[in-house]
Amino acid sequence: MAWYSKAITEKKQQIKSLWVRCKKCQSHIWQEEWHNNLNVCPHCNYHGSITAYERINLIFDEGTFNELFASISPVDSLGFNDLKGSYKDKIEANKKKSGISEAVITGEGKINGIRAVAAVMDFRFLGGSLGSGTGEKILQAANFAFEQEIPYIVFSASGGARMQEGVLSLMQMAKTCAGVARLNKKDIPFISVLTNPTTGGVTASYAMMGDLNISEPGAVIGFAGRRVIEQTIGEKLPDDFQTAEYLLEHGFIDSIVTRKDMKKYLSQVLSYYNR
Amino acid sequence: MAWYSKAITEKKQQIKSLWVRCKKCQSHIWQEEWHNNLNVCPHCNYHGSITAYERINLIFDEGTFNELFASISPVDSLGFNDLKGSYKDKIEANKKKSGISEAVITGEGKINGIRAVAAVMDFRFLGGSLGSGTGEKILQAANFAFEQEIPYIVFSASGGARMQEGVLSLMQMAKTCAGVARLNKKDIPFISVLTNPTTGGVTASYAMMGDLNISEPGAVIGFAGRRVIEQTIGEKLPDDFQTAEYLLEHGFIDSIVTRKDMKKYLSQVLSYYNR
Amino acid sequence: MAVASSLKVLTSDKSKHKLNGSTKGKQLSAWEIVKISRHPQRPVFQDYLHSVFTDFVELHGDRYYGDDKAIVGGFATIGGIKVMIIGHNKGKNTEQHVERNFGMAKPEGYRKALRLMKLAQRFNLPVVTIIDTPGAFPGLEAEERGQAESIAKNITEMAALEVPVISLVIGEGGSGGALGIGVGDKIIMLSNAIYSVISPEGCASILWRDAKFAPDAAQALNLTAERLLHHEVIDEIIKEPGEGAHTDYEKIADAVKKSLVKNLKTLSAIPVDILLDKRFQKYSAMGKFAGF
Amino acid sequence: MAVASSLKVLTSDKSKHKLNGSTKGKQLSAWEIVKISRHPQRPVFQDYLHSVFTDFVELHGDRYYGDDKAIVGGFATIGGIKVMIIGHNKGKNTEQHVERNFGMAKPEGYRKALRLMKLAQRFNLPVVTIIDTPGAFPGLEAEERGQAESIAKNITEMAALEVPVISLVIGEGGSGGALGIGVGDKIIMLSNAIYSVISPEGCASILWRDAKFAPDAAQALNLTAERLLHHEVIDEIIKEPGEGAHTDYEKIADAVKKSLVKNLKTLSAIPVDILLDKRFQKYSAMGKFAGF
Ligand SMILES: [Zn+2]
Ligand SMILES: [Zn+2]
Repeated sequence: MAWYSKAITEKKQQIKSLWVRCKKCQSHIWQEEWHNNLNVCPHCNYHGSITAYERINLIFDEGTFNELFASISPVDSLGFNDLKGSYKDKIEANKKKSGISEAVITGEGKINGIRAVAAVMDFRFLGGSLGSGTGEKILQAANFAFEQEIPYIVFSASGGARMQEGVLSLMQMAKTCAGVARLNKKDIPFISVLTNPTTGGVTASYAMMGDLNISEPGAVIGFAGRRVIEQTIGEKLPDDFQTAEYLLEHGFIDSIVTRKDMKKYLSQVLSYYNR
Repeated sequence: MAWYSKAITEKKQQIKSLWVRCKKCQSHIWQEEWHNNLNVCPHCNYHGSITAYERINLIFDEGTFNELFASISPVDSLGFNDLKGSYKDKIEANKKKSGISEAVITGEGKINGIRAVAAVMDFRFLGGSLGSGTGEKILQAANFAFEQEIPYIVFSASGGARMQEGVLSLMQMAKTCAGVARLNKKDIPFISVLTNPTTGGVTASYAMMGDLNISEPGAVIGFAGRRVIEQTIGEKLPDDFQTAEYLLEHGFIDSIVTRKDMKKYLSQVLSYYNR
Repeated sequence: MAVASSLKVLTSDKSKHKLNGSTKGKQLSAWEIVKISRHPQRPVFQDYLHSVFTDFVELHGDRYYGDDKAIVGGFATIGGIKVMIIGHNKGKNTEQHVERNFGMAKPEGYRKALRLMKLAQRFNLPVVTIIDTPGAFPGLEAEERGQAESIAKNITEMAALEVPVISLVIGEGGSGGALGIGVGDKIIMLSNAIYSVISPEGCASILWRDAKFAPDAAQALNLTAERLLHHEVIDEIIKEPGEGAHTDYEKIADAVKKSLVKNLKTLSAIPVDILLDKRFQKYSAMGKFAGF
Repeated sequence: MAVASSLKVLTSDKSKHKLNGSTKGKQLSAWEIVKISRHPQRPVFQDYLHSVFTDFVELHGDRYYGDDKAIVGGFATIGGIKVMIIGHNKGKNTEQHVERNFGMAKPEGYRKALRLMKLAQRFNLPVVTIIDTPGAFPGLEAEERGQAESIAKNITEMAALEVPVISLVIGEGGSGGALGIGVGDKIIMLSNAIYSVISPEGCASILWRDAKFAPDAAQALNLTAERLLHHEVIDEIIKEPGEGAHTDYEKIADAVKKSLVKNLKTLSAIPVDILLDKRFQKYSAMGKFAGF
C-alpha cells in the first residue's frame, strides 16, 4: 500500500511535469508544445516567462552572441537580514537555482546580421531585481555600445529595485540612466524591450528611456504596485491597468510585438539607423 | 429748442468721454483715474487695453527705447476684398486711426538698466493680427537680439493670423518661430508676455514659446475660439476657460503679473540670466 | 464653425460631390478645388502609405499623454530611401473618420509627431510629412492640454531639425493644424490640394457674415496650389490625373513617389549646416510687406 | 502601503512624536531618526526658501498638463549667488499638506522640475534641489500620465545637465520620487534626514510580512545620513541642532546656507566638461558588487 501510493504520487508528478498550465486562460498545454511555442500559450497568446539565455537564442544569430561582464555578481554589502534569513544566503540560493550570477546577462552579437549590444534580464534571479551588480552590468554594456558605437537593447523583466541593497540599489537607477544619457548624446540608438513584468525602479529608469519602447503582449508595466494604488485611491483598478496595451494607448509604448516576431522586428527597426 | 437739444447732446458726450466703463465689473471710472492706474480697473483689477507706445513707456527706462524697423508696413499682396471693402483701404484706415504702420512696434532699450530687445503688439492696428509686416518686424527684432546677444521680449495682443493675407499670414508663424529657434540655440532668453487677448496663430507660435511665459491677470489666451469649441463639443465652456489663470493651472504660464509690477518683474527675472 | 462645415462635407460619404460637368481642360474655380480636396474618394495618407511606401513600421505615442490616431507616423522606405513618415490620417470611411477624428489632431498628436522627428534626427533619417487636415481639433480638452503650445513647439523645433524635411499637402492644409507638421525644406502640393490660413467657410462667416459666401472667401484667400506657387509659399505642384487624384490612384501614387524620391535625393546631398541655413532663409523670406 | 503609513505620521499634527527621552549625546536608532525626519514641526522646503534664500521668483507649470504644487521651483539667490531652486514642498499644516499632496509629486511635477532645470541650463544657473517626499504619488492618473517615464527622464537628463547640481535631503528621501530630482554633483543630507529605496513600513510589509517591523526594516535598510555617507552614496552631512532641525530653525538655516554656498562656489569653479565627467564617474561608482 505504501509502495503503491508512492508510485501513484510519482506518476502524478511525472504527468504534471509534462503539462504546463497557462497563467492567463488556465489551459493545460503539453510542455513540449509550450516550449516549441516559445513559452507562449497557443490558446490565449499569454507570454510566459523565459530565461535570459533562451531569449538570447531567440534574438541573436546562432553562434554570434559573446557574453560580456559575466563575472559580476551581487555582494551583501549592508549585511541585510530579514525574516527569511540573510541576503547573502539568498544570493547563493538564487545562483544555484538559476545557474546565473546576476539578474541580467550582457553581451554583444548579431541580429539578422546587424551588430548590437544587449542586456537581458532574467526574472528567476531575485525577481529580476535591480541590484548593484545588475546596474553595473547594464552600465558596462551601455559603455561598450558607446565605445563601439553600435545600438544597445535592454530586455527588462523585473520587480524593481533590490531592497536588500537599500539606497545602493536605488542609485542603480541613476547609474544606468547615466549610461543611457551618454548614448543619447552620441545619437546611438537605445531600444527598450519591456517584458512581463517590468515594474518599480526599473520602469522608472532605463526601461522607459528607449528611443523605442517595445513590449511583449500583455506584459505588466508600471511604477507603483497595483495594491498600493488601490489602497491610495480607495477603488478597484481596471483589469487592463498597467498592461502593455494600456501603456500603448497612453502614449508610452511604440509597439507591441509578439515573441516570435521580435527578432525580425528588432532587425527591421535597427536597419533604419543611418549613421 | 433745436439749439437747446444740441447743447444737451454735446454735454452728454463730453461727460461720457470723461468716464471709462470697465468691461468686466461695469464700474464707471474717471478717465484720469483710469489712465493714472495704467488702464486697469481700480475696482476689479481688469486690465484694459493699452497702446504699444504706452506699454513701452511703462517698461523701458525713460529715453532708452530706440525704435527699430519702423518703416515696415503691410501691403495688400492678394488684392483681398470682402464685404466691407478692400484690405488696402483697411490698411490705410488703420494707419490713420492708430498712428502706427503695423500691429507691432519693435526696438531696443533698457529695463531698470538691463538691455533688451522688444516687440510690442498693438491691438488697435487690425486687431493685432499677424500679417507679413508684423512677422517681419518680430523676426527682425529676434535677429537683432541674436546678433547683439541680448534678451528678447515679445508683448502679444492679437486676434491671430491676418486672414487678408491668406497663407502668407499663416507662414509668419513659421517665420517668427524660426527666429525663436535661433535664439534657443544660442541660449538667449526669450520672454513672452501674453496680454488680453492673445489667440489663434499668435498663441500657436512665438507667444507660447517663451523661456518664460508671463501674463497679465485675466487675459484671454487660447487657440481655437470659444464659440467654435462650444459648437464642436456642444456644451457651454466654463467662465474662466482660456483665461491666464486657467492656463497657469494647466501648466502653460509661468507667472501672472499685474501691469504695475511688470517692469520690476521683467528686470528681476532678466537679472538671473548669467551668460 | 469652419471645421464643422468641412466635416459635414467629409462625412457625407453618400453625397455626390459632383462637380459641374467635366473639369478636364477647364480652369477650376478655387471653390471647385476646395471640393475636390475634400472629395470622399480622394486618396488619404493611408493610401499613399501602401502605394508609395514599403516596409512601414508604425510607432505610437507622445510619451506624455496618449496616442493620437489623427496623426500616424513611423519608419518607411520609398524608392530604396529610408525615411521617417508622419501624416494626418483622416481615414477612409465613417468608422475610420471617427476613430481618427477626421484628421484633426490634438496636442498628443503633435507631440507624437515631434517625438518621431527627433527620433529621425537621432537615426539620421529625412522626414516626410503628409498634410491632410481641416485643422487642429477645436475641443475643450485639446485647449487644456496645450493645443497652441504643441503646434508652436513643433513649428519652432522643425525650423531647427537637423535632417531634411519634405512636407506634402495631399488634401486639406488647414491652418495651424497643417503647419504643425508643415515646416519643410520643400513644401509640395497636389494640384487640387488646398492650404489656407482659415477654412473658406470660417473666413466667410467672419468677413462676409455668412458661411454661404465660402466660394468668395476661397477665391480671396488664394488657397490653391497654383496661387501659392505664385506667391512663393510652396515649391512644387504635383499634377493630378484626370478629374482629380480620386480618379486614378495608381497615377497619383507614381507622381507622388517620383517627386518625393527626387526631392529626397536633392536634399540629402546638402550638408546639414547649409540645409538649416537655407531653411531659415526660406521662412525668413515668406510674406510681402512695404518698407525696409 | 508604504506611503499610507508615512502619511499617517505626517498628518497627525497633534500626535506627540515624543522620542524616548532626550536624544542629546545618545546614538539614535534608525527608527528614531525616521520619526524625526517626519516630525510635524520639522522645517520644510518653504521654510528654507524664506530663511536661506532671497528674491524668490516662483515659476509654474510643466507646459504639458498642469502645475503640480507638490514640487515648487523658481529663481532665487543665496549668499549673493543666483540659482534655480526646485524642491518638494509638503506644506506646514493639514490644509497645505492636502494642497501639496504631502510632497508626493505627479508626472507634471517632475516635468515642471525638468523644464526649470533646462531653463537653468539656458540661463547658466546652478541648480539646487531640495528633497522631502514620502515618494512619488501612487495614483491611477499619475500612472496613466507616465509617473515612471517622468522620473526616468529626469534622472537621465540630470545626468547630462550642463550646470552644477546640488541635491539636499532635508526630511524624507523617498525612493524614485526623491531621485527624480536628486541626481546631483553633490548629495547632502541633514543629519536626521533619511533616504531610502522603500519606506521602512513598505519594506517590513514585504519582507517581514507586517508593517510593525518597520523599525527592523529601517535598521536593515541603512537609510540614515551616517550610514549613507559610510556607503559613499552621499557626500556631506549637515549636523542638526539640539534634538533635531525642528528645535532651532535659525541654526539649521545657517548651517544649510553655509553648506550650500560653500558647495556652490566649489562646483561653479569646475569647467562644465569636467563637471559632467565627474558626475558620470560619481554615479558609475555607485554600489558594491563582486567580480570584474
Ligand atoms: Zn492561455
Ligand atoms: Zn472693473
